[in-house]
Amino acid sequence: MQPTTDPAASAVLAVVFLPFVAAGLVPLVYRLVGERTAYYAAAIALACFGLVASQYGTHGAVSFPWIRSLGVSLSFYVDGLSLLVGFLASGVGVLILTYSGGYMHGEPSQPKYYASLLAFMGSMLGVAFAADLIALFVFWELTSLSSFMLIGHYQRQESSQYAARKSMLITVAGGLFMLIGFLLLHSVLLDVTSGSNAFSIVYMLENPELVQEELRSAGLFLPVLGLIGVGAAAKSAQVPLHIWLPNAMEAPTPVSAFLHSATMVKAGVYLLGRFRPVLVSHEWELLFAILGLTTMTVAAVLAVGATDIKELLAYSTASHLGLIVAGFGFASELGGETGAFHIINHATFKAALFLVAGIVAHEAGTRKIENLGGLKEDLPITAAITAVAALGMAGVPPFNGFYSKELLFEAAWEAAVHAGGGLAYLYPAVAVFGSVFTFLYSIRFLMLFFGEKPTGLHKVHSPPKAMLAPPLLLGVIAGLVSLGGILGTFGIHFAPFDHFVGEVWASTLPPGSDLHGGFSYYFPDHITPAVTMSAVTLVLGAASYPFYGRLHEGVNRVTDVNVLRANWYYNSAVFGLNGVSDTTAERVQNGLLRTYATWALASVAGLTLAGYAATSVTLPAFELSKVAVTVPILLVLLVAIVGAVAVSIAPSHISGVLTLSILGFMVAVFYVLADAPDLALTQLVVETLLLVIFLLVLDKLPAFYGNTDRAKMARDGVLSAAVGATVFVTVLVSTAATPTDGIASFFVEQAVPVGGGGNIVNVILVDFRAFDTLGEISVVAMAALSVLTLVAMRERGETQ
Amino acid sequence: MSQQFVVAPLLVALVTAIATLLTRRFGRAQVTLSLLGSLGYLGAVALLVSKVDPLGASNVFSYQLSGWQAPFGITIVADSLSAFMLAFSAVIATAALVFSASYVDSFGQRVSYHPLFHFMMVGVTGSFLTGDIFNLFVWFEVMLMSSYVLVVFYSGPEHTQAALQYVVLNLVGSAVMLLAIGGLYSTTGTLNMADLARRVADPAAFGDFAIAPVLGLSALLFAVFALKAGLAPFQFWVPSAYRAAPAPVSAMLAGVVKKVGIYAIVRVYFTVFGAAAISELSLPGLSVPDDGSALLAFYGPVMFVMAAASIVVGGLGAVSRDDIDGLLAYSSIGQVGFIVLPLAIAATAPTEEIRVLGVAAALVYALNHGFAKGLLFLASGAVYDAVGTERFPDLGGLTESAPWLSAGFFVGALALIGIPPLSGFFGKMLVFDAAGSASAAGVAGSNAALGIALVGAILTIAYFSRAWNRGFWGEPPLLVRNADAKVSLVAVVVALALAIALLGVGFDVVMQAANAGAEAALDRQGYIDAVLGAAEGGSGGGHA
Amino acid sequence: MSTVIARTVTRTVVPIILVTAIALLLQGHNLPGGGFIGGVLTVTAFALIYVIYGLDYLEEELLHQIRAPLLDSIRHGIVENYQVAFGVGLAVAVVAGLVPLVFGENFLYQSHWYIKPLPIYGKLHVASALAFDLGVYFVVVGALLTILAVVGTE
Amino acid sequence: MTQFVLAGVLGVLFALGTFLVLRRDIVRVVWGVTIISQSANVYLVTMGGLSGGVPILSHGGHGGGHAVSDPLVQALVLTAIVIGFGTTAFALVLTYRVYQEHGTIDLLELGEKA
Repeated sequence: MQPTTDPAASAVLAVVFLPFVAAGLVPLVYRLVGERTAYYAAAIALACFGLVASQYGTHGAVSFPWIRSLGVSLSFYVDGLSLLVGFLASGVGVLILTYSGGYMHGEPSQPKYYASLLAFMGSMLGVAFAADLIALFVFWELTSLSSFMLIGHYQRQESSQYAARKSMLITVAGGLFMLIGFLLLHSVLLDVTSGSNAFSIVYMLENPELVQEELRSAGLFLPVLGLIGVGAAAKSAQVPLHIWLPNAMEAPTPVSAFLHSATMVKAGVYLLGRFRPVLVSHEWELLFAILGLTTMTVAAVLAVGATDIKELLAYSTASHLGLIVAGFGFASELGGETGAFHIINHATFKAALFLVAGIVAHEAGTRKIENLGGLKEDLPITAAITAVAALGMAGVPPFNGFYSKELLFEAAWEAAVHAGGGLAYLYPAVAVFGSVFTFLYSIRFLMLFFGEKPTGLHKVHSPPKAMLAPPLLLGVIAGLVSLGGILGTFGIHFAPFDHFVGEVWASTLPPGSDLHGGFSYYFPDHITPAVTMSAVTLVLGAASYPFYGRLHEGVNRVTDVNVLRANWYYNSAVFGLNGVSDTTAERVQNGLLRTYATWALASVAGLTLAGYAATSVTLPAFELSKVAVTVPILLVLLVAIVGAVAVSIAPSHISGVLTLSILGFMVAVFYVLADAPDLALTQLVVETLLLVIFLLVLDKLPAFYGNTDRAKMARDGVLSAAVGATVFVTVLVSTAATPTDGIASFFVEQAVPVGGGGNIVNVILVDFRAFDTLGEISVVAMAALSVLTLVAMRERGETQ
Repeated sequence: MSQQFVVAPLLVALVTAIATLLTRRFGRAQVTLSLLGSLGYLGAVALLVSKVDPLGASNVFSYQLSGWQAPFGITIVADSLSAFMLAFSAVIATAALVFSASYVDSFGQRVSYHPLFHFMMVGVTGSFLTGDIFNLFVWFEVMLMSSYVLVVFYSGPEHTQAALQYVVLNLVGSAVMLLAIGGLYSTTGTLNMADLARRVADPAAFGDFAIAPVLGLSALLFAVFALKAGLAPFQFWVPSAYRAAPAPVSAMLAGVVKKVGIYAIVRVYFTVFGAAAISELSLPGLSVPDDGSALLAFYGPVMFVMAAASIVVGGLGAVSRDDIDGLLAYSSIGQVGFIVLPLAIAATAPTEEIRVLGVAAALVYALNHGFAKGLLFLASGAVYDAVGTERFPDLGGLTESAPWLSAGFFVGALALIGIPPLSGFFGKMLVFDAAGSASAAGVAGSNAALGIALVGAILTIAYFSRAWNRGFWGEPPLLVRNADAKVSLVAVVVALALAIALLGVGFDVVMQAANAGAEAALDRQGYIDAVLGAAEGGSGGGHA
Repeated sequence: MSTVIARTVTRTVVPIILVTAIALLLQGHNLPGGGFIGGVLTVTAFALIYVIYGLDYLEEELLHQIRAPLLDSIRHGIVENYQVAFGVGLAVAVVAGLVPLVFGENFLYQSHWYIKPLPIYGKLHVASALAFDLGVYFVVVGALLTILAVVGTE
Repeated sequence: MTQFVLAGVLGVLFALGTFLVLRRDIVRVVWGVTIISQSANVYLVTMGGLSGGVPILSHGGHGGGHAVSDPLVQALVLTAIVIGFGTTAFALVLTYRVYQEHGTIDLLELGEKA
């Protein structure tokens, strides 16, 4: 490794934030230049590309403080992997935005479109360079968000809404899993790093063994691995979370090419590449090799079943992401190499193919595979691009995809051998099986340009230059990479390219790994297991292509079975949720005060009694009490109870109110006996006034006697008894306590000399605790206001 | 001894309430006074915050009303916890009031809207500041009484019915609260919260009163606070009341008034009862720590169950609601669960760090929910004002006819979902972090907490994305196409959206404040010293 | 309802009640009573007039003033006066609490003085708390009369 | 033993109040609430001790001359009574308004309408 320089802080900061600032300015720019905003946006992307390029050759971290109190910083890390994703995001961005200038001509809501695309680009660049777990998550979620906006671009269409919501549910929820993983990682590191580096990815990359050890000793290695895996799988459309990706094709085609093939979906595999040096292990291999190979195969099979060219490409994308995940999954150095190289190859051929699909859809007016064919006559350049890209996708030698697939086969074989054979041979077997289907759908896509033109298809116009140049450039790059392999066989290497891929590869390896002298690739010149596997793939693929139609049918027959479709589960869950929601709302909030009061009172009683039980409260001895109830008091209280019982069984409203006031007056008498003359007076007048108001109101109400349901009465009786018991215990335990230094004696001592009044209660009310009284009169005033409002707003009620 | 700033927010609100009450005949003047009062309130709170939390320090100020020394007179206490709650409440209240001035019809404003609104703020402020348990009851009542009337404000069928349920449940709650206060007074001999904290921590020094009943009595009180916070199974009043109240009032109820219940839980259980000298505690299936937090160990599972139930009921209930207000109301139930969940973790936390983290997480979440839900209710009001309905079946395509309003709603929804870098993300992150830290420390139930939080978060995505699709995307019906959103209303919504974004980007300040608040909530001795120590030093004794 | 006897009794009783109410208000600091009780009792007197004579009589004959009601749904303008009463009452209570701030004391601080010598009375004990209590009195009178009037009118 | 009687009385009052709160008739629900809050007041007063004297002192200024009942709880209860009065009055008028708006005071019917 050559000595490297530190990255320039200002350049890194600019590359991440320039797109956001530019996005904010889009409405203004759009007002000025209209649809040419596309080229403004492309220029921004180009500037970002230049900034990223300026950091080529640097390595290291720059950091800006952000939330010090949480130890979160806005730090960025530049290495091969981050530069790769940075180049992809900005470079593909330039092409896509240019292409949009042609594609989006006359489309609605363009400012929102370009602002979202730029914001997305900024987020993606942020993901690429972030070196702080939280900062990474911030940008991660922002990519999901901009994806939501862009998928829902045609917002009036229900299919767009469905797709946008689906992608949001899956990717944002997946992100939350990842966040939990990050936070667990953080809480483990908090002890080791004394806090300062607990969110730092750089620290983890520098101390991978320590991190793994700490995680394992906390028993959190597997949870963290799994949680981060869920986040990556959701974003990179791994089975069974892949289902949002085909629907995401509701977005305008440039968006599909940019977000849903070249960049955003790479965030997941980027994450794996980023954490690979830290977490790679036996469990890692098991998890991600299986996940990746499964996705690769399942998605390739589904692509064969596709009827729409964008759908085909979407499944293909998921499949290739699976390939990359599987590559990163294999613990050997080869695994990292596979992933690193295939990210590049996939980005070139898949972005090119999406743009081709856009051209086809735009110019031919349909995306149905069965309605397309023989396009090469009208679109010769496009056909040439497709040939290079599709053959690369198929893994046909000597096109670029072939070389990275060779690496996968090698890694799979090696892993199988390393694991001692047996079931592990499923790795190479499944890899070959999946590749056969990859070959099939790739060729099918290519065949759109060959053969007979279907009758329904009219003359297809050539696309505008702005739409043709970007895929052409991508095709040329793919071609150059392919050429590099052939030349490599003769010992001629594109040194800077190889060096760069080597840097990316190195980023995915733990420190001290063997790079076998750096990255280089060439056309195989002798038979190896991998070459054999490639040959088998090609032969099987070519042999079964004639039966493509039947395979297509077969796949669709299988996916018609609900329980085999991940989508079916998603739809059932989401629509089922509405039903559950209705039930919840109706059952829980049933509108009956009785239900509400029952729950609330039962909870009060239960909670309180549980509290007493938990502390094993003992009821006081029979004779011990600070409360002495005299006989007159007892009599008064008994009359009060009689009154209360009479209220409860009162046959009419009037009799109830009258007995209620018996209770009230008994309480007043009780206050007299309890030496509380002020209370007695107050209670007396209040009771009188309440009686008047009661009578006035009752005068207007109908006589209503709720018919009595015995079962309900019994239930209410039980609850009432429980509440009564709670109060009973409360009274008993609180009469037993005998605190000293109670604050009451102070008032008795101070009332006359300092308070200046003999009526201690009144002195408390207007002096010691006048603040309470202030609140009290506020309530009284509001009670009056409330009555006014209730009556005055009556007629106005309808206006709102 | 001029620490009048402690009582200033309350006085400003009170004077404004009375001034708007007396100027009902003069519509313009009343509204002007009301808005000025609200600005004054904001200023008073800012002053208080600047004194309590100057850069790099946090102070506790106590103020003796009527000049009587603690624990005899009523104390009000301003510490970082109160300051935190007051600060965000003041902002939301101001926004809601400015919104009201052009939302509520002028007749309604004249009848009683402004005095009631300010009395509600008096109640809220009093509750946040008071250091006396009975005084807390009084301010609760002031707050409740005004909220009763504001819920029933439009006085139609649904309003009266919603208010009836709200009133009856809370009247029972008030009686239960009195019962609890009576019991606590009888048991401990005091009403002052600092004195209470001192006594329950060391009953031997105060006549060796029986400490055991304190747990049960505090449980009575807890139910009342849970009722105010709308925590399951006390959430029943929430949906209909939030639907019935005028939009800015719903914004206040969800954004501020609910938080009073949360504040009371934090203050009373962590500050006052946290160190109750309960030694013998038997909890079936749970271990009880012997570090003097046995009482909290009881509330850990209690809060967890309530929070989990709230998250599930609120989240599930919100998904298929047919109107924005209904969705927001159910969402509030779920979100309160998210606020209490970290409190449950804090109650059972094995270390002081996790305890602080848990309380701070609850505070941050409370702040975020206040802003986001306040914004959303105001946005719902603005939609209603512009379109004449807030029912999804009659809506659609709002982004086309009301782009700014829609953007505001979007930001609020994203904040509740927890999309960074909005303030809501940090709330959610801290909840996860608290549960994750507890999980790493091996606390029982913390994995369940993580799971519940995750389920709740996914439900939040589910209901907001559905609402967005139904209300804001799609084919706009005629009503929506003709919609004309009032600039004054949309401006408030957008301003709150900006605030949410700013709070997220500049989260460091919020986090420091929340940490200070959490530490203040757990610094029992500091609280006791500030109230009782200060009183001995000076204020009340030499009276008259 | 309004028989001659009732009217006669009312004429006699109402002044007595009012005097008692005011006595209760003033002596509240030392003997049972105070703003609240005084207020409620005052309301009782008004309620009596209202029950026996009706609200119109109270409005037109006794107070000689007819105010146009602010709210068209509230029939009697006198309710306006009640509302002013409780608003003013609150203001009085708060101002009584605020005055000590001028003297550097805390909100709601109360003091009391002996004013002497006074003819006949000797010395008079005046507590500032009376001002606060007066506020309470007005709030209670205003608020309760409002409630009664509104409910009664319905 | 007297405290058991007291506890029993208060328990029964609360139970009866609870029972009424669960009824279908709004008026009865309001009665229930009234009973519950009055019982809470009675409880508070008894917690102040029942065997003191009237907490009114002669104006000579001797403080601890005779034992008095806890004046604090009396002040608290006075506040509580007044607040309770305000809220009950509101609840009653609300009941009336509910009847006006819905034409019924049957909570079951009300709930089914919603």
